[in-house]
Amino acid sequence: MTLLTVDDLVVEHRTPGRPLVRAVAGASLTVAAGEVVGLVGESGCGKSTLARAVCGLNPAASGTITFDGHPVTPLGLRRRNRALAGIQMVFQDPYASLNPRRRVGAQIADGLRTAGDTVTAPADLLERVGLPRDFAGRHPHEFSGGQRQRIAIARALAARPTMLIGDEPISALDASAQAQVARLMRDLAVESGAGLLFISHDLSVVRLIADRIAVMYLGKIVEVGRTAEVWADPRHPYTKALLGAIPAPDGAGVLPAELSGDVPDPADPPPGCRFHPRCPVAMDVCREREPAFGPVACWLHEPA
Amino acid sequence: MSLLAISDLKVSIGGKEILRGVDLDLRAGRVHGLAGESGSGKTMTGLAVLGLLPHGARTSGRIALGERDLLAMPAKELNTVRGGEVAMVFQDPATSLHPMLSVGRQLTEHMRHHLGLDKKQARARALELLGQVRIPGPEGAIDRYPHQFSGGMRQRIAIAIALACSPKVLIADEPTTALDVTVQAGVLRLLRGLCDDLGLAVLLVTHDLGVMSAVADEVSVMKEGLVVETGPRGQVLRDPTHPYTRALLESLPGETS
Amino acid sequence: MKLPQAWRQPLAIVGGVIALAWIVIALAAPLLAPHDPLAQDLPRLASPGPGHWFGTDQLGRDILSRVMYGARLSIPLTLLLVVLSVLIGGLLGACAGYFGKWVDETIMRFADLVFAFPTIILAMVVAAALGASLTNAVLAVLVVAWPAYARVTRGLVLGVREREFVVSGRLLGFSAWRSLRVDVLPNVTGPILVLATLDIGTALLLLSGLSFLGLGAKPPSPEWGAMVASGVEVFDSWWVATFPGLAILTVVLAFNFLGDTLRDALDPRTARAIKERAL
Amino acid sequence: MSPTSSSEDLKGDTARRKPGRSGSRSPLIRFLARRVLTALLLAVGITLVTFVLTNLVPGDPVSANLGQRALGDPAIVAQWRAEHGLDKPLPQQYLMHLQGVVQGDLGTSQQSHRPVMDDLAESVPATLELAGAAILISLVAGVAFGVVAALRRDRLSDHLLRVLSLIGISVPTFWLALMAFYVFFYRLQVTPGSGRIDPTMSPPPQVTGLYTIDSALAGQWDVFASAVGHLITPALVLALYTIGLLTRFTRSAVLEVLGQDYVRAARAKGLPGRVILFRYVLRSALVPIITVAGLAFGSLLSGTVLVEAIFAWPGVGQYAYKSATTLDLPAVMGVGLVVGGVYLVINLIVDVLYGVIDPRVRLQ
Repeated sequence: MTLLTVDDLVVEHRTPGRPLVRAVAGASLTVAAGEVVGLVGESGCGKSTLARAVCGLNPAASGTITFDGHPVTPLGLRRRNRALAGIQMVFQDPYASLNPRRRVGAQIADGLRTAGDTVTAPADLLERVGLPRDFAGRHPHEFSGGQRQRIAIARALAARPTMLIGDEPISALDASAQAQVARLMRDLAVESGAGLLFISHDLSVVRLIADRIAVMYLGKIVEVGRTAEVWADPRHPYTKALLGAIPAPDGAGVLPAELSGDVPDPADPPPGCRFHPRCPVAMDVCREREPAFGPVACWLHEPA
Repeated sequence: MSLLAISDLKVSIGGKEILRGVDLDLRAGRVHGLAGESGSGKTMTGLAVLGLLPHGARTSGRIALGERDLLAMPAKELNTVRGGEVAMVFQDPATSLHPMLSVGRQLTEHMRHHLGLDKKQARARALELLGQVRIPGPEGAIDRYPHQFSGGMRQRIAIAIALACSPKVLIADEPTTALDVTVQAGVLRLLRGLCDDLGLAVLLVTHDLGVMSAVADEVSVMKEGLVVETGPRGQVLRDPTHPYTRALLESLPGETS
Repeated sequence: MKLPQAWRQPLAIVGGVIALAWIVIALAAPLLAPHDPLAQDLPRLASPGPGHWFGTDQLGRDILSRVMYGARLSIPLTLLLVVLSVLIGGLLGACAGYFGKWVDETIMRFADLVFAFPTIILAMVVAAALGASLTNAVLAVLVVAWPAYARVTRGLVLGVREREFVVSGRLLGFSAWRSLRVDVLPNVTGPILVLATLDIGTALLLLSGLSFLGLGAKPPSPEWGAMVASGVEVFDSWWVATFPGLAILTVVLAFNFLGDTLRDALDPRTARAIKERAL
Repeated sequence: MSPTSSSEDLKGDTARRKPGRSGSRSPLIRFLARRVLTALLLAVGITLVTFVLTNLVPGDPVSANLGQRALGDPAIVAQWRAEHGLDKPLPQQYLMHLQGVVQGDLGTSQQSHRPVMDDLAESVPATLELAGAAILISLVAGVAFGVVAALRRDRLSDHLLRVLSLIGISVPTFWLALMAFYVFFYRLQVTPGSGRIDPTMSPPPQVTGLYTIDSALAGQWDVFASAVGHLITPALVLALYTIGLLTRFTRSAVLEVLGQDYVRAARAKGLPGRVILFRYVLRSALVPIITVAGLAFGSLLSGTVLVEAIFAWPGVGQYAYKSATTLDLPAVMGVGLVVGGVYLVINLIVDVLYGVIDPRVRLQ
């Protein structure tokens, strides 16, 4: 069952005195209940903006976001629409994700209150994320980055979300903690039957936990597919480049493939396919027309 | 031939032992990788070589550059080694270049100081260096400011600055951590190429074992201020002897998991 | 913030002791003062000596007693002034920062305008228009003092508002007020209290400055600024102006010692934000 | 909560700027144009505030200006009000005032019965000379002390400078002025008395209105010496607060820059300490220092009111004081406009200096 539908979403950033930036320039994506979707791409590609838009933190300039049959409306000053409380997010910076002045237990209890849960204790949730129960009485500064991120996950989970979003939740952690925390998020989400949209720039971790992968480049989703398929047979040239650039820790001494050029200015994207200036197989059509189709937005894979 | 030999290096800051006896040996034309998690002391090792440790750090041991011990060297002499014979590239090119000075200025001033070049010669050498690190259009780039370049280009500029006085040893502290993977690949290739072409001895500090595997010839793994394992890349990454190295490799989301 | 450690700094101790001493003097002035501060029964313009250690003024009043009684006026009024500025400025700044948009525009443009005038000139106009009295001087200083707090609070709130725990609270269904109360305000109070401590000195300088200009306390009240002003007329009797001035100096210094040490205990970025905006 | 871009996207916005495109169409001019426009808007706001302040607060200029007997006579009062335009509705009064301002007419002072413009033309240069000298002294001394304190962090000289600078910001200016006058003029007689020059001399031919500069231009060196002699004590008294302020601030700004990556990178290049300090550290620290110096100029202007009173310096401070205490509305509004204008000019200078120092501002 499709839980979250993002349809042709456009999100724009306005900064006075600067050109308008289309951070998300027409992206479509679905997440089903119990499904884990990995959204990958490099910095500045708009993946975080898309995640924030799904939570109502960035308004859509056009396009729609639907959650469980309800349109996602921007979160203003009013209390958040109850129907949207099923979407919860885990953020990137473990040092900013908890209120330094409140005890951990009280912060987890916020989530329980959202779910109307009067039975579960905050300590139960700490246990579920693999932390000792007595952490509930402590303040955030007593914990390491990995522990804080687990607590942040517990807080989000306490609200019984049906859609969990992780916005680069592991990128600030040590390598050894990254895979653990990512797996924990996946397990907890799937266990509770929720969907998980996991945003990361680290493909090797996403590969570990995602059922499907969406690859984003300069505001567009360029390829979507089953994780194993995308990994084994990437079809978009950008996906190929991205996968080829990951150095494997195999001790073989193979230098990763280089992708020429830089990501263009999102305020002034190139005409035609956004990837064509860096694409090793660009054709004439790529310079003129944007490939507005999926699951692989590339003229080489134009649907019949 | 060993260019830089670190032996029994100990560093403590405020009574806390950061390094507890580190031994490393850098050779010309080889990339020596230094791996470990945050807090293991790998960055401190790199900083210690150039005497850039934080205020109040106490050191003991020996860092031999040829016959000379960098730790025992008077400040003035050490200053001629810094940027001259031993150069450094830092983690984040967004913060390690001065935002208000032009690229040309940052490229030339230490050349003029160390090599005694005049303005014109230094500029010519700077243009050559920018070409060497493959900055497109060096003539235009030299008068621009760091914020006008992308992250990858900035790191290339930082590398050019490090190479300016033809150092023998290059210390690269997480040089690609702040970069995107597709950009990282280019910088790694550049580093490897420079090492081979110029016969540099490179100390590559990184937490990323993938990066390590791609460019390092030898690998040392650090844990809590000690080197726990050193060996050729293939051996350390494929057949580690120390349990900590094994644990590090196993925690990665690789084929085996 | 590591307050306990900050309090152990020598400067903080010196500042704390002086401030405490003045508070004791203010409270116990009737017991401590050797003379009635208003009584004109001593020789006029007597230089400091036994019986009148700080000398007497041109009306034959004991300056030591007047300086002591002056603490009863200046210190509570200054504290009240700072508390009011913190409340008014802090609340307006917090609203501007949290609610943004037109609320922010209105409040901050207004603050900008107040900032465009040198404080004492604006305070002078206000005090003159309201009529010279100590209460009106307090009101006048209040008019010029609140924008500093509004700016600092707004800046701090803006910084905290985007922090991830605040956003995640809102995603959990916190109302704007609950979010402001639970997540935002507790995380900005530390720096604001430090600013307030630093500002006690500035407020006292302004307040006594207005009295010095004749726009505050009326004679015969023993206000320090007014006492310095009366010393101008007889400035060869140096003691008339010197001692009340020293009183102002020591009180201001005490709170600046305290505030400066406390600020060092904050993280550098917050500390700078405070410093820049608190002028 | 208003929408904001995530840090990731902001980075993309600035970092991926295409080379070359930012150099087109002289950004500095556009930057200045924007600043001037904002300044003009603020200027209108300032006239409005002075006007509202002087009109809406209780306190009647009529009673402040007419004698007790005249007040009893309604005809005289009405005539006086009509004469000064006070019988018109407030918005109209404001528009009249604004129209006058644009034409350079600030009305007639009710005290001196001269055009406010003429009064100001005499007093403004005097204050600018005093405040300008003070800010120069403060900048030189404050920055130097601050740098020394930062470089000798936690050593004796640092602690000493800290205590001294805190004393500097704690001394009541009016009291210090009085003490300086008493000690140096009255007791020791090492400084000249009040005023801008010796009463026996006549002012130099007016060019800038600043006696020091005008006398130097005219080659009247005796007048120059007298002007400098008269200037030095009040300027130092006025500067003490700002010196303390700038010392504290420079110290923390320099310490912050010293911790930056690019300073460490500069040290790794083996540059001499002097080059690192002046080229790498001070350049960055200067940006916040200039901000504070600009703000400090405002507090200097406040201080002039008090210092001018003691040293009988015929400046705006004295004029403001006289007109405020007598509720001389046109004069008060004139003063408000002038100080507001000075504030705007200072802001503009600060902004331009940002652009000069920091290419990121210039090339934005």
